[in-house]
Amino acid sequence: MSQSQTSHQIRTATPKPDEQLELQLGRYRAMQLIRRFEEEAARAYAQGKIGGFLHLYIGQEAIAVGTVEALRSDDYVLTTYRDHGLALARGMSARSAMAELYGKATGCSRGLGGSMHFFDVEHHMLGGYGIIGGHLPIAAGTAFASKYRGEDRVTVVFFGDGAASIGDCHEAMALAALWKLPVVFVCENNEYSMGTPLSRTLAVEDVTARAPGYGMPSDRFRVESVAQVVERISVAIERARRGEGPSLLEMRTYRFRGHSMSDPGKYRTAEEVEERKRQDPLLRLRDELASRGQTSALEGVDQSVEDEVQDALRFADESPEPDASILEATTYKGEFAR
Amino acid sequence: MSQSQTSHQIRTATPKPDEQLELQLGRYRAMQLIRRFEEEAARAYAQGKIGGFLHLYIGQEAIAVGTVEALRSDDYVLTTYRDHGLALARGMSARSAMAELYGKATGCSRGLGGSMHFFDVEHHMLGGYGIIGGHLPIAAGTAFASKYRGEDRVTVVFFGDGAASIGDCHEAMALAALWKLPVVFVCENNEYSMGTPLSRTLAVEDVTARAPGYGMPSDRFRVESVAQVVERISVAIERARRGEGPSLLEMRTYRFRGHSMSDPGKYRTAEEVEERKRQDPLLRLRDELASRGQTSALEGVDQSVEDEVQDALRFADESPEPDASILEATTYKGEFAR
Amino acid sequence: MSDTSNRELGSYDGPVREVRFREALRMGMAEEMDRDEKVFILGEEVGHYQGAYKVTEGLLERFGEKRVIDTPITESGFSGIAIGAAMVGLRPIVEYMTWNFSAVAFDQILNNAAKMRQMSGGQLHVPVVFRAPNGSAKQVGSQHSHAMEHFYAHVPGLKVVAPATCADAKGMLKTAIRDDDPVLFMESETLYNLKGLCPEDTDFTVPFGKARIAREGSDATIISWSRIVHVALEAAEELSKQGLEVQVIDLRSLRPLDEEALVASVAKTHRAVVAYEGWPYGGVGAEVVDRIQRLAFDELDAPIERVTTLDVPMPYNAKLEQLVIPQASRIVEAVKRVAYRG
Amino acid sequence: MSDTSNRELGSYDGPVREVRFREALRMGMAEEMDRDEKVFILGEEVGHYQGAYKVTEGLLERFGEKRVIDTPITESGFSGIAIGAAMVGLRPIVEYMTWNFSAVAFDQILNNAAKMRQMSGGQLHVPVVFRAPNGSAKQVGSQHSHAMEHFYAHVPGLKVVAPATCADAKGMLKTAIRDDDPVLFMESETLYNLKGLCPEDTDFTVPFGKARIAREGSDATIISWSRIVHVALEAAEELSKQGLEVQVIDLRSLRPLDEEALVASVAKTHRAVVAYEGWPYGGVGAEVVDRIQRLAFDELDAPIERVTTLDVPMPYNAKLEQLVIPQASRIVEAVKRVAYRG
Ligand SMILES: Cc1ncc(C[n+]2csc(CCOP(=O)(O)OP(=O)(O)O)c2C)c(N)n1
Ligand SMILES: Cc1ncc(C[n+]2csc(CCOP(=O)(O)OP(=O)(O)O)c2C)c(N)n1
Ligand SMILES: [Mg+2]
Ligand SMILES: [Mg+2]
Repeated sequence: MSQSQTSHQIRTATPKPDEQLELQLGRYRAMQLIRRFEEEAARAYAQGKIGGFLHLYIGQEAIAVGTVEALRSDDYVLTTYRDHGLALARGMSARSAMAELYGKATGCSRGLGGSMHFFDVEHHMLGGYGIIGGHLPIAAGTAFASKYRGEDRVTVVFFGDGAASIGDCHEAMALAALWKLPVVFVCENNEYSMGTPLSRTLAVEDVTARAPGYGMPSDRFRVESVAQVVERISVAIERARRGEGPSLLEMRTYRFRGHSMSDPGKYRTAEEVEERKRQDPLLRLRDELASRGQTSALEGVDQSVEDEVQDALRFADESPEPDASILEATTYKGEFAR
Repeated sequence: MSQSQTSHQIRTATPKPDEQLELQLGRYRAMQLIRRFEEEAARAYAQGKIGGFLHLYIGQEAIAVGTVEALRSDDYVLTTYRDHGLALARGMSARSAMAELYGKATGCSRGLGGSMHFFDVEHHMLGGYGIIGGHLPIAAGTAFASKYRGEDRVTVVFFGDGAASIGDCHEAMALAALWKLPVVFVCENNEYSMGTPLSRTLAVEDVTARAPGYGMPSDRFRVESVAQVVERISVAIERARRGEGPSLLEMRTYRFRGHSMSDPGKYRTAEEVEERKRQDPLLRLRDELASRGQTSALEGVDQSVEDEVQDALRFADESPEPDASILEATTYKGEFAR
Repeated sequence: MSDTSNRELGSYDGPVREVRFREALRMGMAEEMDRDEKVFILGEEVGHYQGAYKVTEGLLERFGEKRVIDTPITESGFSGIAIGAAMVGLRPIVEYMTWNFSAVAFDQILNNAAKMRQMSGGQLHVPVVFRAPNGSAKQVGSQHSHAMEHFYAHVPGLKVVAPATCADAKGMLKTAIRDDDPVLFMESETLYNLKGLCPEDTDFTVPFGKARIAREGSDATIISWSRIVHVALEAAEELSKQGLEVQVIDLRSLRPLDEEALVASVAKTHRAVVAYEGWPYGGVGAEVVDRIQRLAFDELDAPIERVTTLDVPMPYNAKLEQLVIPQASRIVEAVKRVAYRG
Repeated sequence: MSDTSNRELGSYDGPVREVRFREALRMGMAEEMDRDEKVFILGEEVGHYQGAYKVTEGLLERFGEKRVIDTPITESGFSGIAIGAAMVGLRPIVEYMTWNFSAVAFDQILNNAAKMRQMSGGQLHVPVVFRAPNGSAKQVGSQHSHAMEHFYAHVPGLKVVAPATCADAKGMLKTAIRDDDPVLFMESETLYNLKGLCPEDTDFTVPFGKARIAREGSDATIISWSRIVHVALEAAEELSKQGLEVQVIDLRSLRPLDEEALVASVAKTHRAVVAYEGWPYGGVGAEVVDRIQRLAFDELDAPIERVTTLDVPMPYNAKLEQLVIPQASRIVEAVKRVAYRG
């Protein structure tokens, strides 16, 4: 962290070689599940089984997977509408996620939220939000509650590079820093806000340049692997857990797909996208594991992911639609207020 | 300026001794007019002739007077509800200002705006605003217009230390920096936001610590004199005029009165206030001029200020109230839209 | 002349104390804070300064900095913090210095407070109270004089209440704090000094969705809420002198709205005037009109009239301000018109 | 079956071109930009991306970066910039990606755009146009489906319009750009592909405050605006088959509101249904009801009904979404009820 000047420490002791392999295969599986889940979601979207917006996380998986690994299971996470990856990494079942995309009663938000509003309270995944910046104060609020209760739970909240200029981003950081709330702000800088490159949204193309203004430590890096994300974010998480306040991280990444399904992505060259795909953390981890003789283990993982995703699709397809009776019941508790 | 590293330059050549004296007497007069105007306004308020909020600028006069001196007459200025000082410094007549406080038709805003909404388009004083932070984007907008038109007009906008945390402050700065708008952001840091000291509003008690995050140059100083304000702000104004973009200045000052008339100011000790009053730029300039043998000149100035303020009070008292016919006409141009 | 003070306590017959409106609010908050550790207050100047309008006076000393929190000027930020804290089980009370400043937090209220239960498919809920003085004060100008209930009552997921009496101030605020959904609580700067009897029972609460009959009468109905209830009662006195006995309904709960009380009254009087602060276009007043014309169409003997803030931004000038704000005289005229006594 | 396409051009009889709704808007903007250097456009993705919904397609190439400006995601900031620029003489057109996102700019619209003329005692004015798609799209969920006119039409100082046809899209947008006060222009994502005839005359404008009769009929009146006008026409066809001929009024200008058209229609039909997107509590619909009951009380033979978005946050599920949004079938039923044919 640039300010605290502590060296990066890994949260747990370095695992033994075997454990290390297991760990890496587990990371691979978690990323591959997101990747394949979303590829199939894109296909289902094309078939009209999914509607509305569908923002894919493909290319950014290492961030969610690494963050979740670094967190305790009772920590809170919140993110934007680009939320499938975090939800799955956090332990939401592919069934519940896919059923939500299909708008089914068995979906994580009972078919009311859709792609942008994945919620899974059991796994402390506190949403998927559609208004840029609006969820950052909410995350400061869940962190506030942890502090109020004297718990050592941490909140991690993600936002895009495009969100860095909006008022709520500033207010959330200013308040979190002032009150030393246990929250980690993670900017997933994928270089574009819809079709707009950083150069047209930020006077200083470094979001962490804001951190000193709030007296927050910060860290900034290009995402290469899950292991790296775990290592770097753990510093901020542990700092928050110790009650020393918030941090700002900027993780430089790239989305391989368009902003949403309706985006042809004309603002980027094919070369740029290809070049970034060659640096895909998922691909690199796969290559690494393959080169360490794990080809058949990888195949096993791939097959199990495939089964899980196909099962999710079937489940989503066969699930019932929510009944109209759900509408008023999710507007108010008890009697309807009209 | 911390970033541009240019040394402070005075906008005009150093004046000759006589001129220098004239200049200082002029500055004294401008400050004294604000001081006396507001003292009388406070009295009229106590008599029930003025209603609503009345936020006095007493103690901060050097900022408005110095800024106006550094500006061209066609530059735009905007400020908060604490707006009497800037309006008078900018050339609004004491009559028009006092009549506004009295809610009279002859007031600068025809009695509709009151203390918080002084507007004087002739002098390019574009308001007095009541919502914290809300006028900063407006100021970026007037600067935007200057740039759009290819004019070299500058906008200076003032805000309080309490406004530094709000979203619009951030958005205005982010956009002004990105688009290199000719605007100077001046934080009048008077140490308190109503009853709240800086330490309870800012994690970093230095608003200019934000500037690098926007790539803006900044400057920060404790206000001692009009001359100093002229010197320091001129750097930022000329930078904006050259088309090099916005700057952020933090002027450390103090208000001698309560936040508004209803504030007993219990959150500060009498000693603190007394100590600051001894550093009053107005008093210091008076002492300096007196020590340079200007006692009778000062008395002349005082008398002319007195006459002007008394005339303003009389004028305000005798002026007519606005007629109800003004209401719809200031809601829409032409036909009323219901 | 009807005795209105008894009407303020409803069926409550326990011990009472005479207090001012602001104290009634404070009692309500303090009792709930005593009862439930999860309740806390945040807002600008609520602590060390003792509240911009002294509603929270003494609470910092009593409950400490952990539970009475001074915030920077960041309405959107601290509203969001309250919503987030409520989502995971706390019960925040947000004080805005005035409701006007909630405009910068509009998105948080509309998109997070009101939608959380639904977006999460019912997994989460947001037990937060937003409270502040609302409507006109005295000569504070156009940016500081909004009647904000007209924006918020439109939104499903929110509840909006606006008491007029000390008993309701306490009882409804306690209900709001105990409610599991977001409640927007509208006070009035010009009511804070009002004196009235207030139940001392710490379990005294006033349910939402029930209007209060502030005065009996059968010649016409005046429907009102918050400060204007008192103006309506003034108008009713004057009308009584002129031979018209009007029933005054204090709506007090705007969402949920007590349709039954409206219908019952109009079934008796056949004439209605809605009087409140806020601009004429749309809003709560138009909704009241619609409910009456829809649910009691055959009972109406005259068009329903509304007495509202005039359709202009609030002027600073004192006389114009009074002209723009609803006055008893305008209510009297409106009632006479609907009673064809104009 | 009445010919509705002619009704779209009003009295205009110059050259026309068949265009889609989004092109009509683009024509309107481009013509005004040609006419007046002071007109420019700013918003997210309006330039290089060609507009999130392609309304501004080609304008960057035609007018350059100076006049077609991509903004960061800062609705409050760039709304304020537009207001400030308008105050000193420019004529900005702000495109929000959708009206939903104006919620974070609510304060700028309420407190600066709407109040500037008044606060300055008439010295300043704000000729700005805010435009965006409004209301439901398709399965975009509760945070992205607001009908925002119901918040804004309440506010004096603003004008709010919501055209339903290509001719009005162009003509009213040009009127908005030429207007000296802030105009909020409500479009609809689901209308952008609509085809219609559009006047080519670069001085063709459509005045505010005049409703359009979209269909003749004397058995009942349906009042509507924006996308739902087309749903209302569908309902009218169905009703015609069932023997009821309804007049369909396309309000198109919400503030100012054409009371005379409402009264004239109800004087003929004696029955009215207001159909639109937006929640039932308050809003433009309740205002329309109030005007009719107040100004045409004696003409009414039945209570006025409203067909609105149901009173819940918008669900994502497609079937529930359709259930919540006003449909022709619900309008048909409402008309039959007011015509006592239920
Ligand atoms: C307040 C607000 N304005 C506009 C939008 C529309 N919008 C949705 S996503 C998006 C781009 C966001 O980019 P970024 O923050 O970089 O996140 P990414 O999509 O790249 O993950 C925009 C403009 C919105 N959702 N909220
Ligand atoms: C958005 C908003 N919230 C709250 C207020 C109420 N308010 C008016 S002035 C003020 C304090 C501002 O302090 P500061 O910015 O330091 O300016 P100063 O009064 O010291 O000049 C507050 C909280 C407001 N006007 N606007
Ligand atoms: Mg991005
Ligand atoms: Mg201050």
